[in-house]
Amino acid sequence: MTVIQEFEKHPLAKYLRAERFPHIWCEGCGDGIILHCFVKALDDLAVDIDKFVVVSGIGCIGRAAGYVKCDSFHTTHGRPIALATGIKLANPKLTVAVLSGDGDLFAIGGNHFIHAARRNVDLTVICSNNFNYGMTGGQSGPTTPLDSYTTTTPYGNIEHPFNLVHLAAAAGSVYVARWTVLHVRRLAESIKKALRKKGFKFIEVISPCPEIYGRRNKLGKAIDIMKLYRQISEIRHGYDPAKAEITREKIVVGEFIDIEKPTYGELLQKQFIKIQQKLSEG
Amino acid sequence: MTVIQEFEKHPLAKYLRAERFPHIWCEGCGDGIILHCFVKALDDLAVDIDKFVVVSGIGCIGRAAGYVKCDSFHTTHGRPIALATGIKLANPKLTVAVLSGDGDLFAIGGNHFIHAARRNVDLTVICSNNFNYGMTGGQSGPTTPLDSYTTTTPYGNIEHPFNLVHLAAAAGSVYVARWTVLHVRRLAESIKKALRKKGFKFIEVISPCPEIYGRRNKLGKAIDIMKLYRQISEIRHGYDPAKAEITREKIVVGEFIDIEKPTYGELLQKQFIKIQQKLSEG
Amino acid sequence: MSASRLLTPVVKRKKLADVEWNVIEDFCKGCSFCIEFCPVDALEESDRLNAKGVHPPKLKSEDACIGCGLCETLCPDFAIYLEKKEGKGDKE
Amino acid sequence: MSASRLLTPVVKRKKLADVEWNVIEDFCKGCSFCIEFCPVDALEESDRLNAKGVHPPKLKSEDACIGCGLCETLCPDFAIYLEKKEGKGDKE
Amino acid sequence: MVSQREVLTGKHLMQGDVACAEGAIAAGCKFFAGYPITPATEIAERMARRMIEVNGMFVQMEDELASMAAIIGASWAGAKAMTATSGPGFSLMQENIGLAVMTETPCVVVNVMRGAPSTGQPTEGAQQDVMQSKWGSHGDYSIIALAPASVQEMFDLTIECFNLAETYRAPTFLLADGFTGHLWERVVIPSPEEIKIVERKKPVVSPDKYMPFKPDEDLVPPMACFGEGYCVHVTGLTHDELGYPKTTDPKVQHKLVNRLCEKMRKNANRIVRTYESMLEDAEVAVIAYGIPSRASLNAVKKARESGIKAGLLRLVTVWPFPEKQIEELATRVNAIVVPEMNCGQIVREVERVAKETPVHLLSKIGGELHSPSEIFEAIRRAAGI
Amino acid sequence: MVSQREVLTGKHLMQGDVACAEGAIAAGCKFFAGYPITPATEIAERMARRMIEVNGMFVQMEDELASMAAIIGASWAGAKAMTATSGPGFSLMQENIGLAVMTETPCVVVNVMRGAPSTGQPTEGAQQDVMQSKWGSHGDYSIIALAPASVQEMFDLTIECFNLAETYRAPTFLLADGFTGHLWERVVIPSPEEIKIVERKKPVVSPDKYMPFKPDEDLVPPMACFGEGYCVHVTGLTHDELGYPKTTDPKVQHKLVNRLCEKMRKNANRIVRTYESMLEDAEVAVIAYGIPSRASLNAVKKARESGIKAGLLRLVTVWPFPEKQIEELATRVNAIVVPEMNCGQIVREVERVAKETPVHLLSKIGGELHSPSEIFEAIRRAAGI
Amino acid sequence: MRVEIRIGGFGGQGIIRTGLILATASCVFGDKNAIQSASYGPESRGGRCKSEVIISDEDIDFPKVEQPDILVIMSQEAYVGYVDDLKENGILLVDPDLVPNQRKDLKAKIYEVPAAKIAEGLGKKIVANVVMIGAFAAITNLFDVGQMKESIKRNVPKAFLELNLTAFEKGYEHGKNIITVKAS
Amino acid sequence: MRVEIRIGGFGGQGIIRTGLILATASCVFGDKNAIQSASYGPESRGGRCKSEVIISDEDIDFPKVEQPDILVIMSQEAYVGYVDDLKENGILLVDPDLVPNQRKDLKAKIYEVPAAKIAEGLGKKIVANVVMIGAFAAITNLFDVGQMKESIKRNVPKAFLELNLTAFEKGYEHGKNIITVKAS
Ligand SMILES: Cc1ncc(C[n+]2csc(CCOP(=O)(O)OP(=O)(O)O)c2C)c(N)n1
Ligand SMILES: Cc1ncc(C[n+]2csc(CCOP(=O)(O)OP(=O)(O)O)c2C)c(N)n1
Ligand code: SF4
Ligand code: SF4
Ligand code: SF4
Ligand code: SF4
Ligand code: SF4
Ligand code: SF4
Ligand SMILES: [Mg+2]
Ligand SMILES: [Mg+2]
Repeated sequence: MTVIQEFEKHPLAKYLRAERFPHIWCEGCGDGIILHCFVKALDDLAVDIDKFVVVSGIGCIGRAAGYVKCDSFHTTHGRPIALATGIKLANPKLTVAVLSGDGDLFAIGGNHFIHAARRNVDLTVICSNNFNYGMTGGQSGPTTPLDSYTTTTPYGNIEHPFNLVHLAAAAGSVYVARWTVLHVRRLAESIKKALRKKGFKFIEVISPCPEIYGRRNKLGKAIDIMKLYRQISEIRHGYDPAKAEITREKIVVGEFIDIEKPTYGELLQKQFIKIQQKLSEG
Repeated sequence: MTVIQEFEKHPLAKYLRAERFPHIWCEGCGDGIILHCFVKALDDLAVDIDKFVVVSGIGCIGRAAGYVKCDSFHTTHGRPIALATGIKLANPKLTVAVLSGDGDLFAIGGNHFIHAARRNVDLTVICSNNFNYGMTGGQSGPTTPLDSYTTTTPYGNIEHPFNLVHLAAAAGSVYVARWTVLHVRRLAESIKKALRKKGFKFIEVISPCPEIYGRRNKLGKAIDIMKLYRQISEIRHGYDPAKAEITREKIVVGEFIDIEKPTYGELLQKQFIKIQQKLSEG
Repeated sequence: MSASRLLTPVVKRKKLADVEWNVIEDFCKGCSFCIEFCPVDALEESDRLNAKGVHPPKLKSEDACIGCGLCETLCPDFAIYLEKKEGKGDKE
Repeated sequence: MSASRLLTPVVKRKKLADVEWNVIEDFCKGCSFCIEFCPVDALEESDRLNAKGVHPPKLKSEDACIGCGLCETLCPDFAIYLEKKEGKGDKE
Repeated sequence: MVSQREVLTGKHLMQGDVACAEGAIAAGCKFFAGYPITPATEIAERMARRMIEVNGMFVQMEDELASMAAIIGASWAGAKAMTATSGPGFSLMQENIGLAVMTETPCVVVNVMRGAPSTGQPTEGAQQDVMQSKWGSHGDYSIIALAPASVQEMFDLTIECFNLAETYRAPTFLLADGFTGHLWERVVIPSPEEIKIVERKKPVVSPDKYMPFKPDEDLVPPMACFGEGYCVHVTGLTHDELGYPKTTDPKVQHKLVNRLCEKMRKNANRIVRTYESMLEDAEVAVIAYGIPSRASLNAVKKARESGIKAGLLRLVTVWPFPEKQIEELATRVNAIVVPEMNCGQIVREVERVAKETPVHLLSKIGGELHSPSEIFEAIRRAAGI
Repeated sequence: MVSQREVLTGKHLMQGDVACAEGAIAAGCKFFAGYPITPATEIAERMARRMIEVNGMFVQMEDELASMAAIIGASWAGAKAMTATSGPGFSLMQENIGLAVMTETPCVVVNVMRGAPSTGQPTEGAQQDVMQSKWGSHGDYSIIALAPASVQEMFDLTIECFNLAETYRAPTFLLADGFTGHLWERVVIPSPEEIKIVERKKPVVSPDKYMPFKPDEDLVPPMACFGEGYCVHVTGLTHDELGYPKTTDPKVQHKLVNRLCEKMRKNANRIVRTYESMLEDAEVAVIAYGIPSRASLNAVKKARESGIKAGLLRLVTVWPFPEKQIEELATRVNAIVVPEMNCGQIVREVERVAKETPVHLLSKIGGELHSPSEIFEAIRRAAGI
Repeated sequence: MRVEIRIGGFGGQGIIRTGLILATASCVFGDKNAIQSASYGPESRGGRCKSEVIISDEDIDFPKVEQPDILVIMSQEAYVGYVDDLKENGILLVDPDLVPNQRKDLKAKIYEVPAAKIAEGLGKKIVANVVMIGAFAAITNLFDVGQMKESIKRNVPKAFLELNLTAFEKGYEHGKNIITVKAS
Repeated sequence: MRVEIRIGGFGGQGIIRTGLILATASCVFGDKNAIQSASYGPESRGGRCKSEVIISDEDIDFPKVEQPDILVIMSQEAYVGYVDDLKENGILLVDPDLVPNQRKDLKAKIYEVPAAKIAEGLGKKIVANVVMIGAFAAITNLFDVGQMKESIKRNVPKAFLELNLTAFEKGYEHGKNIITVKAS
């Protein structure tokens, strides 16, 4: 039995392009867990995989699109949300999820994020936040904590990071949550909830990049980072996202926003019916 | 006496490129008032105009950079803040203000806005929010209210607008205020305060575009829009920006955020001193 | 909500500064903000049709303006300015 | 804060499901998440060195695993999976 | 009923931009994403009004990067998709144009060219982005570009753009100019049955056998769209025929990129369209595209009247460049005149293939059109008279 | 003290990207804005470490659009400024490259080219963005581009890029490739006094007489920077010599844009640098630039050994294109071979000016370098042997 | 036969619509070819504004007006800007109230149409352009009046159709009067 | 004289640093020219990794290794991938513990250096590459030992300098032993 044949016995392998495994991610990289929770959510929901699309950008986590066994698009860096918007609006029958990194979604892609959230396009966006650009070898990014070391902050970072959940809420997301990759069950549940809900949903996942960010900031091995998560995470559902901090001492996780607001698609549908009526009358 | 000579007797004419007046803005356009309050603030503060730079993007208000008599840059559409960041960081002795429109700063330029706010670069950003793209003839934009009519929302707008002050706060601005152009004195004071403060400061100015947005949405003439502002504005200093609404019935104005946070320049300076010390030691 | 809540309150009719009120007629585009929002209602449309085809404002009477400066700042077209009257004391 | 607060609490040592625990040894990169976070401490490093040069986990004893599934989901490399044991009733 | 709304059969006085929008709708366009910009805005504005009427989708995006990304997404979701812009926006689209090329995504990009570089002259027409449309994105690639010379052609060629995009799975450009975009002129719209529409080639094998980037004989792979059960992976990375990234194998890159270029070269004779007037015995040839073609025709007639054997080769297709036609023409004429509303772009391509035959550029920028007499003068000079 | 830190005089084994960063610092670069991208990231990383040491400014921006905008701003604030990227980022910079051209902003953009189009082959070197560097932004314009062939030249030519950018007030490109960028090789850095540095030309008139866009004889206007009391207005719109927008007057556009293009043409003989080897009596000429120059030299030597009269023209300057040199060369040789790590870009320019002389492209993509023997074979074939 | 027409005024007078009405009449309701192009700066609404119409029996190869055969002028600024371009002995229609200063030496057939005043008489200054169109129709005889009315119908909002048709009639009348006067 | 060297292994073994140490020794501390280039995929850290060094007395015009004169192999995968490229009768240095399966038919001078084991003996697996460098120096005689040590100094972190120098010595010794054995 080849290792791939062995893998095909994994209950989630049917959602994955088995022939492309093992994946490229490093030992203890959180991206594998995110992918795992994601396909687990698909499995639990028994989604119609033929009508499901995964879009991602460029970055380590960006490779996820190439692992999920459904229609998928690995876009240019920063553009997954804009492209996903096109997919969703052109064919509303498709369920579209975006999996990408903190750099892809919030550095180069920040504008598309806030605008899709504002429009309340029906997308589920999952961000692997590893506090740096893993793929290009560990530069700082918009979530890198102050004073952290990266290859472009060799003396410590002087840029204040975004609070992604606050930004997402301010831009208009109807569902905003944060987990660490240690919270596998809650994360999977959160993804399920997001996939079932209509509108622009955002889940931030704090994810270790032991190989690069962890090493440079002396966080120990992957397992040490996971233990740190265990130690400093605090679940606070419904917390004001403005106050949901990520510091060396505390990571506030939970569901922060869960509201109802008409989606772009719904408002359009209403308008469409009105116009079609008018046209058929006149 | 030519009209330009006459204009030169205007106490603020010395801050303006008189030969380029009268300006291009329509009758009753709020942009003239914003420019007026802006140069009034410069005058009140007696700024060193040789060390003062105005940057703007493309749009009606974008022309402001060409009217102020100081070093000024009329950038490509959407890029004033990125360009201003370069100016300010390359020569910290300059005071840099950005004047631009809702489309320029928040549609195409949205990413630069949130990132400069995050970095807390020392810039004063003033947005003329006229709820549409005036320069190109009145298309919808990221602040266009739901159901409004524009040339690209002929059946009414279905996109939720941004709450700019909320977004600015979430991205990290240290000073966030909103005024209408009717609040000339408060606006001028607000601009003065922002110019004196360090860090990324943001002032949203609700401004009539009677010629295009006003006409298409049957808001009456410019004066009617001004009267509406008088009627529905509510000053609420310190209000939670998340709740500072703009509706047909109410415009919440005031200073919402005024906090202290080390700027990019300050943190850099600290780091610089540390490194220089190390270098001169070893 | 009244204008006085929005704008710096002025003591009605009390002269604030001894100034001369000027209009650059050919800059005026006729929005009438100055006329509408003058706290002492000192302005009205003049008869003159300027180059832009509108009637610029004028003082209702020489004494009407109390020099609050609001119309100057509110004018989107920089068409109004006040000049300190030289050598004259406070009128009050 | 303990793992049990973060993760779905499991009743200590109580068999949750009757499953077979499997590891795809050559997928394992040796992060040891499974070993560390197993709520009943059922796993340990095996002696075998796999293709990646690491020691994949193994069950400490055949009976150790209570089938909670946590290690399966936590494994970043899809190296672990549980299989329902066919035809067998609940062991309890 | 639907077709009536989709095709406004009849005689109209229409603005160029509007005719373009109507052409798109007639071609079956069901998705438009855009961002306003003079002088292309009217296309978006028309689409905003019309798409909903024909059960299509209009969305105004936050910028041109997003617009281009959105139409790529829409195209993979199965819709014929278009965006429209002018120079500054076209520059911003370049990265994703490369993505469309690499992922072989059929889509139409309209560039209503205005005075440039940079913000330039927003309200003046120009032809300054012709080379950019071939070379603007990084890397080697090929696209198709057509240049309309009338409002009627804003309609006709937009349809042709869609047909070519769908046939060859490539971003296809309508290189219009601000003058034509804002021009009002008569447009005659045929009935729906008379309009030739091409739909994209679909896979004929079952999903498990389908290789999304394996080409047929014509070098174009059949295209399965999202939601059709083919489980396609699409990436801008260098990929094999299955669509999977293979970024360090030179052979994979070689095969893929050469095919992307060859696709147009091999099919050039089917893609390229030119019009010839009075070229049979011509000694001086004018080679023109877009709006200067009109004054050129007039000038050529004038030249004939004054006894100069002049003729006109009008390029409807600018890219792929009609090399063969011009190479052949160059061997027959004594001189070539190329009027362009730029500082000399297509003239370089003409020079390249015309070899020894003297080529005279007649450059014009700033917003004015070439007048027939200017072109006539150039013909006269070229004829050595 | 400062100069020691700014110029690392001595012999080093250095990576190409690092040498580029050190060249920039030696040239007086005081501002770097960038965004990471393989294979150019190491330039940013070096700058992050080094700028603060030399009292310069490093900032990592949110993307490449912002990076390009920031260096334009920094340049107007008085700093020598640079950014570095690869293809995808270069595409994103195009709009603001146009702005730099239009506003005549001296600045240096390094493109460490990788396999393309689109995301392509991030870790493989290529020369696929050569035409893009001339045509990537909308409109007619001209820039300067140099192609290094060694790590030493990554250092030397970066300095030259700065000098040219400051002399001609134009964005200037270092067109490096991923192979050279990641190559480690010996670099000898001279002492500061031996490095020729050019500073931008300043106005010699008082602020009230100064016209920021009125050129001197050399077509380059003196540049007053922000904060110097000259009260300059800068716009990407078509502008007069005072810098004020004049967007509907064809004459203003004509004068401005033609000067922007002419600036490089007129000064070409001072800008263009080529190296010739064994060309005096050559019958076959190899024309190469960048890294293939090295194998070409080897191949030409081999050819000579085997009795073929071959020679090498190496283009250090790619843009402005060394037309005169090549035109002249073409009249002397029987055939030209152009090895490029793309599908054929500069070869088109060579064809254009070489007229009847046969030109043979030797294309190579995917990441491998041309081997000397491949080029030798091409020479042999071209020589008809 | 190719006729080149230029209409000049300022933004807000309906200059471009005027051009469109003429062009529609000839090429949609008539069987001539027609073209309308307009020019305006990016910077202003309310500035100088120009519409050019070419009407021709043949294909219109060159789509720009080089020397208008007919010039319609509705502002002083437009007068100054365009009057020199008029073909020798071309037709000039001008609103004398809007163009107080006219040149004496002009070689042209000049027709003064107080369109603005007539329109004000109808209660809506804004229809001055249609008054001018009426006069144009009467003076030039280039159009079939029925086609012209169809064109107006297509180009103005329904609510204002009556008003516009009246304006057209008034202008037409005025035009007829002038030629009669001139002819006599 | 031009010598082409390829070093192959997997990420994390210090393959690239090995190349850099060789190149630095020759071109910074020696007076030869040298070039180092490496190749790695975008996707993996820990995958196959290759460093190529060219050392020459003359200018190095062609900067790529076409057929290595010397091959240093530190993993089975690299062995399989590169062994065929070795010039006939070239030198192969190989860690036999990391490359359990070697071909029998190879036409090369093969030197087995158990670098990993020697390094483990020193307490740090990570210095296996420097052990290999030591052996390399002894076997090839391409470098001056003093220059080599200077190069190591420049290329390793200060804290580990001693360890690395010891590793070098151990490797050098081992190398000398092999050649003596081979020679005898
Ligand atoms: C336009 C462009 N700029 C830069 C890059 C290089 N790049 C690839 S991935 C990446 C950052 C990825 O960071 P993130 O999104 O956080 O993903 P991670 O690798 O950390 O999972 C960058 C800068 C690119 N591919 N395209
Ligand atoms: C890249 C690019 N896209 C589009 C445009 C066209 N454009 C110019 S101004 C503008 C919108 C301006 O809106 P806003 O910033 O709100 O300013 P306003 O005119 O309303 O004051 C647009 C879309 C452009 N100049 N460049
Ligand atoms: S570099 Fe970091 S984020 Fe990327 S795969 Fe490795 S551990 Fe994960
Ligand atoms: S279009 Fe609107 S925003 Fe622009 S100048 Fe006129 S009124 Fe002001
Ligand atoms: S506010 Fe200014 S523009 Fe408006 S009416 Fe008064 S003077 Fe005229
Ligand atoms: S300054 Fe103006 S607003 Fe104030 S009182 Fe005088 S006229 Fe009125
Ligand atoms: S969690 Fe997976 S990869 Fe990690 S040690 Fe366990 S089996 Fe191996
Ligand atoms: S399933 Fe895994 S985590 Fe759960 S008890 Fe068994 S071994 Fe432990
Ligand atoms: Mg990341
Ligand atoms: Mg606006």
